Amino acid sequence: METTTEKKQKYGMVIDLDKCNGCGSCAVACAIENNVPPALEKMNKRNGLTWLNISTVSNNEQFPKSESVFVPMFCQQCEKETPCMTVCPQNAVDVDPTTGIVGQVPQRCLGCRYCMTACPYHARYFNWWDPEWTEGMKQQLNPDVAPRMRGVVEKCNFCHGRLHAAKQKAASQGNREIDPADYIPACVESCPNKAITFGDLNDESTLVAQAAKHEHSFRFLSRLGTEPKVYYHSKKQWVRAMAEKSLTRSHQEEFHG
Amino acid sequence: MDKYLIPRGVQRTSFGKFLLWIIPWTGLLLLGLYAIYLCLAEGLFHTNMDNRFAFGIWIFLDLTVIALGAGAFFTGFLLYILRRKELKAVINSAVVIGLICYSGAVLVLMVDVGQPLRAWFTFWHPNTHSMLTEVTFCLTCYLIVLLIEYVPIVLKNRQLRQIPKFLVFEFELHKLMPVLAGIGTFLSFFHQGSLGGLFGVLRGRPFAFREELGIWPSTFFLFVISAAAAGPSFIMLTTWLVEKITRKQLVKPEVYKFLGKVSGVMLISYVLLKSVDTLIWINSTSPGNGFPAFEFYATQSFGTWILFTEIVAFGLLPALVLLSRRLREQRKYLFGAGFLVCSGIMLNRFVMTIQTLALPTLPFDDFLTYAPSWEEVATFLFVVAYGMILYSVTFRYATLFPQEKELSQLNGELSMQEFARSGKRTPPWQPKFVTQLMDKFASTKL
Amino acid sequence: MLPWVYEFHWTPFHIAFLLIFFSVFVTIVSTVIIALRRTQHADQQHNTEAIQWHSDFEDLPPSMKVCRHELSGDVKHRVCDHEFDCRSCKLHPVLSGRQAKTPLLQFEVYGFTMPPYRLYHRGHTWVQREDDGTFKIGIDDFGTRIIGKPYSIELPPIGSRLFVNGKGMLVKKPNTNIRILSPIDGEVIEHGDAEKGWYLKIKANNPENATSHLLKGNEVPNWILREMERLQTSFATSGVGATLADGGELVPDFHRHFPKADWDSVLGQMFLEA
Amino acid sequence: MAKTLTRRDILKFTGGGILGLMFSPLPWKLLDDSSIWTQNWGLTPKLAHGPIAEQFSHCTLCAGGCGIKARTVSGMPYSITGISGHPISYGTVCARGLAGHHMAYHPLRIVHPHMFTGKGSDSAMTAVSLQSALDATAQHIRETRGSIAILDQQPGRAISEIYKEFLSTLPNGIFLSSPSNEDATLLAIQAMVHQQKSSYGFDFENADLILSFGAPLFDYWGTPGRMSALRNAGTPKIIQVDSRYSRTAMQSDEWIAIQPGTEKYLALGVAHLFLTEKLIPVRNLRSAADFAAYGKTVNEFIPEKVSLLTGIDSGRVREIARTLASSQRPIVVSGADPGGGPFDGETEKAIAALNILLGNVGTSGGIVSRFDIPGYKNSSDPIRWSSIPDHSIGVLIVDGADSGYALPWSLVQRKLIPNEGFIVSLAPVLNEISAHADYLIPSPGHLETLQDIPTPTGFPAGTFALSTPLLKKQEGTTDSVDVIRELSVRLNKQLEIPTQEALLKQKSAALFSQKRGSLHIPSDNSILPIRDLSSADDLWTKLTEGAVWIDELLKQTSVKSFTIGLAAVEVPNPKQGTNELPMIAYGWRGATSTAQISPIMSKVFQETELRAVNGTVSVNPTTALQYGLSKEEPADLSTINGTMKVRVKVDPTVRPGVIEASIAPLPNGIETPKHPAGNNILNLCEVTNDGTWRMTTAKFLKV
Repeated sequence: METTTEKKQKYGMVIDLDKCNGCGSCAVACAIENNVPPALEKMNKRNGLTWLNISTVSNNEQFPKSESVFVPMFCQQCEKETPCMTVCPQNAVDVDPTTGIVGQVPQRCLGCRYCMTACPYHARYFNWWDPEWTEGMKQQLNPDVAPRMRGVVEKCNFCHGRLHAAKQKAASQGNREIDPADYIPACVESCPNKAITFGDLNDESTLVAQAAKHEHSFRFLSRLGTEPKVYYHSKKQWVRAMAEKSLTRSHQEEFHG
Repeated sequence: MDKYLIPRGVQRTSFGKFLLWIIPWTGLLLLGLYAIYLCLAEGLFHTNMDNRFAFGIWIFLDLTVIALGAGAFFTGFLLYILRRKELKAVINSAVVIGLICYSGAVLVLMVDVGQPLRAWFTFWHPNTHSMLTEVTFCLTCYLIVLLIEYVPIVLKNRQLRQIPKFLVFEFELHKLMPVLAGIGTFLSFFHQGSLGGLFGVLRGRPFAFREELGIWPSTFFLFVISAAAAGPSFIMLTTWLVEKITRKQLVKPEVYKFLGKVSGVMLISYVLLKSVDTLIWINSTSPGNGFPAFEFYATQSFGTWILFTEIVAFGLLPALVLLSRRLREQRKYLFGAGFLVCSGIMLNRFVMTIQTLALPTLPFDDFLTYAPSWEEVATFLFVVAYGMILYSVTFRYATLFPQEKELSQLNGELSMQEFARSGKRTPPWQPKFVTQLMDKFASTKL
Repeated sequence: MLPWVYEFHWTPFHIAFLLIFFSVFVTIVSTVIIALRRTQHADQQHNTEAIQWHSDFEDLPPSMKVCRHELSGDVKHRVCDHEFDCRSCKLHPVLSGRQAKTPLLQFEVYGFTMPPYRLYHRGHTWVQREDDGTFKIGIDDFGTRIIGKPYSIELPPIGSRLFVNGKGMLVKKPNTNIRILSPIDGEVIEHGDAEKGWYLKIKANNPENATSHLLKGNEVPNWILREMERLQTSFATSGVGATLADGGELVPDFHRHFPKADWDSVLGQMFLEA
Repeated sequence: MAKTLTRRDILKFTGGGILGLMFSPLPWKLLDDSSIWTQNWGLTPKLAHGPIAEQFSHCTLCAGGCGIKARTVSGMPYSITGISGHPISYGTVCARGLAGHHMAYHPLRIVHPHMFTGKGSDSAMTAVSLQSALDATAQHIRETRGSIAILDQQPGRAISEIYKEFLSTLPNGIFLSSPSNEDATLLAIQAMVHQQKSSYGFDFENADLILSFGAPLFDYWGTPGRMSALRNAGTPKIIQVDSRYSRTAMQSDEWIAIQPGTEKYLALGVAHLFLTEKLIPVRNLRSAADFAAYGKTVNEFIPEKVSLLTGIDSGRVREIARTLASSQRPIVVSGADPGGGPFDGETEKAIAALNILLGNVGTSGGIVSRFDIPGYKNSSDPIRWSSIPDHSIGVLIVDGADSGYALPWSLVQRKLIPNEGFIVSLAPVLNEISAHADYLIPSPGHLETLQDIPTPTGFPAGTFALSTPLLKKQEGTTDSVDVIRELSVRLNKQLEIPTQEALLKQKSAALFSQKRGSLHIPSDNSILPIRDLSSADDLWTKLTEGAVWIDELLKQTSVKSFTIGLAAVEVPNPKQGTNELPMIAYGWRGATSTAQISPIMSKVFQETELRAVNGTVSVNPTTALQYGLSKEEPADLSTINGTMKVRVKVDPTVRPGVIEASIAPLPNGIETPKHPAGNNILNLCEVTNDGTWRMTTAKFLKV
């Protein structure tokens, strides 16, 4: 029996886009941590299975003024009127009141994909295929995270497995609160450039809370009023402008290695 | 050979011909069955849907057929609740079409979801805030209602009615029909609405999101009314189609006109509300979410023309036609308008599903395109084939159009009177004894 | 939904929602159950036949439901709404009262033998009151002719009860069976047979009011006339039009004369069977 | 009395039956079970149970030498992360390293010797015994009169010395390594300075400006963790001269877009300004033996001319020169993209020379000399492929390690004796080399055997660590050192070749005897001076537990005398035909090499488009327009080496009129793994005589 913390946390992230060089460590670490299977041959950016998807966004200037940034996009953990939660017909999506984390219950998911159409961030992924690993790799799956079956929806849950472990550790030491150092999502941990700050937004003392308030921090589609808990940060003016823009007709899904 | 299953007093084509008609549909049915097998056994990667286009042709067509199937509840409502007797002529047909549309839609949904075996979880721990929960509940209940309404039609089959109990049950059930009609209306109102709400509540999809009236977004009501408008038109069209195929008169002209009128009335009110809704959306809702509405139409494929077509060409135009008595009288206008109405409903459901998903939400999103895979198409064709077969069989062995018998005899009598008027003797086809009678008939004054 | 389901909290919403939908469900189920119970009940009350006739009558086109008083010319136009059972009809006595004297019925009507001392039922049966107060019933001339030969008749066993417009006899033809409606209520006390002719002797439930619903007097010719029209129409509609080029007299057996006709459908219509 | 069964009875019966069934528990039980079945779906794997533990080791997937911490469940690693406070990798691991534990179970993993018949795509492989494989190899070595070469993908390891030793016993044994680009500057400087030939490193930590000529500093260059740390610290300032908007260009403080292949002109131009505008102290130059010649060489490169050649505004060129001169401790780094291959000798000299002019060689905050671990010969002794005569190699043994750098097969091929070249691969997986090999003698894979981690290129101080196996060595695999021993026995050479462990034990003992430097202990992130260790065995145990030895920075003495040795540089006038475009190859260290990557890397190549898969070329929208290319449909790209179907990406950050070709592994579907048949865009690249393939003229053919 895990002890649930009295104090209400509100876990969030701030991603410094200026620091991201698109190395992909976060995506790989995420997949390994959460037992997300490797791609099959026909998979691509649109039907693939990565909780943490990364797009390249260009400023549409002429060479050599042309620049671009990498925008990691994953569940933004909407706080208010969480679009995916309200639409799920059988409560397979729940928002943990003590942590503010939007969770997915794959064992209850019917696979109707209504939540996917509801999510403006396209941060939910459907298991179009049965997951596949080589026999050896099956032995190397993370024992803390149950692999999902075909036909259900999954998404980022701020590495729930790690939170669970941290809670157990705290409980075993007789603490009510978990030690923040014990709960760091895989992507945050793996980022070589320390581009991602993670922590409790409710706690003013945390780096993340301060970074979120920074004038150069912003959120995507904040005007929808869903209060996402993932912030982005860039001192580049054009990047912030891009985020403010409602729709761009730029067909720049391009990138450079 | 199946002569004794066919109702007395109506003409049906030979069994051989009937088979010829059924076989191709059966072929289609089997193809669809194979596609369904692939999707269920191997997974939904057989479709061309993906994480960005999570709903595809299936949901779009489900919404469409359910809207078209609305004829069942609306006719029932008019006949049993508002006591519009003239609709007795088509109620059976309406029920069968409703049954086909709904059962088909549910079947496709079962293929569409990733884990059909968990479908019943919705009844176990429902999320009452979800429009889909409402839809699931209503669809299930209403499907049962339709099945019950279908039973009498079957029980009145010439052979089954020989079993007294069946006929009695039919009779008792018939007496209770208003209850079922009432329930049906209630359920339909909710699920047609909720299907609209399905997209209206999508805060994350500013193209579809609408203001709330009470606890429902405006699309809830728009869907109900549009369905009520499309239903009668669809019945009108199908009946007409059956008449054309079987080369028989099945219902009296008044029925058509009445259906047309009903459709017209509902449609005009829909067009008005839809226009108001659209204006509110363009001027307040969409900009409120930071999306200038016309940016949605800036993409090459879906320009503002789609909005115009939906509201004017497929809305206002047919509405006016159906409302004018003079035009209603002429079949080509009546059915033309009916066709436009159904196309309108189809377009509306298309815009709601496919266009909503095709449009980008994030600033760096692309406009997406999607084309269904053959498995998706075949699965839907399965429903079409199944509908065709069920309808044909029911039409052949049960009485879908009570007026048919009377009308065919009416034609007989007409020919008789014509003969009486033309003072001719023995028309080539007339038995002698009748001519004798005719003389006497002419002479004796009672 | 249920308390033991992981993380479920009741809200007024749930209660309202579930209340509505489960009551809907209950209504649907109970409707069906009621219907079934009533069926059971009707079965025990032995009025299944009445209901069967009711539904048959429902399906008859209006042209076949003409009121007897239209036949007699008492009213211009009227469609029967009492399933051909005038005994329960409010209007019947009134109109009969208005009737002048019934002109004597001649023995032969348009070539059919219709003895005036018999009463006729719409289902082409006749009823004859015997001296001992019982009633004899049989198929009328028109009926016999359209039934034609060969045929056999299955009569209800002695002692069995008949109901007006219920099943009287069953005519068996090579390729169709026709049920003949019983003209009166009562108990079967005697059988006819092939030699004596196919008749039944009935002990009526209440002899006084046993026959008031049957056709008589000048209703008969008009009825026969219309029946001819109907026959005529049913020929026309059962696709034997052009082939019937014959002459001669009123034939004893239509059936042999117009073999191509869809007799199943013709007989069905003539004997008021859907 | 016997009652006959009527249709009615049957209907009744079935109806009642169904109704009855509904009230029995059966259907509901079935419903429940079916849903439970969907919840433990048979096709999802069962998770391992057992004690969770942490183990430390080092990554061998490239020469970066990152420390790794593995979480294990009953001994089996299931996740890899960095070691915080690690002196080399600063707690980070690259995407590829994170998935390192998968490599042993890669779909293309081979654990038994195989023989290949037929070449390229239609090659068939048959399992053979280790003996027969070794015999066949020895046989060929004899037949080709010992004209054997060993291609060491990670030179500088203990095994490298064994290779050299073995080769030295053969008449014409050649030691090869895949051309790394990181050490280019250091090699050039080593060649220039007159004094002791110790190896050099970059003292970035104390520098205040780095001028990088295309060095992918922030894309897994040298020791990735260290570079990230620098990036996060924000100092030194970084100016990236790059022909493409590389990850480094993106992250640097200033990106100077330069016409590909003209780097040397900029270097010379800057030098020219140094001299003419007296931007640097004269004594720096006096010390150059060939000062006059050098002066003459740079003389002609006035900013305007440079601007013309490089496409950089002349003002900007001046700016660069001044910034360099005015900063306290600048470093100029060359070394091109891992996919693009090395610069030509002239360019490397021209760039390296700037350091000498700036007088930062042998000064802290500049290019510093470091202590070489005993028993490790100067790790980076230059092997220029150009120095090896063509068609001279009879037998080529390719080491199983992974350089992380591209190596065009055509470059290898031209060195082989035509039609006789006999190739043995020691790779643990089917990789691109094995597509050309005659025999595959798989060595234990990553984290399956004990390996040494020598000091990484460019690191300012000496380091030493071990990669201790986290997975058990698979049956049928053979350590490379054992292969060499077996061969030497078969060729009756008198060589004492120890086992891998014994070999490394020697090294650690030698290191212990030095009594210098200190250990970083990963378990508690502490520093332990070697002096405090009791014995060599003590050191060994610590090292096998994942500790890393690091030397302190040496006291530097500024280098005074050197020879630049840069003769006159002539500027070839561009000979570009119609529709011909310069194509530059690019990749990223690790994935660019011939080795395999974990299937999970699909998250980088396939499911996100972070990195372009092989066969992808990027062009500027204007170029795309000009040649009627669109990102939807593929195009045919043709060079002198042939034609290939490529997918086009339209990218505004690409220089107009230039083609960027991605060198990366082909996406390797886990359900149908493809043996890479060398179908690689790298093979389109044109290899010059001095063993580089930075520039290829290519043209699009209409599809």
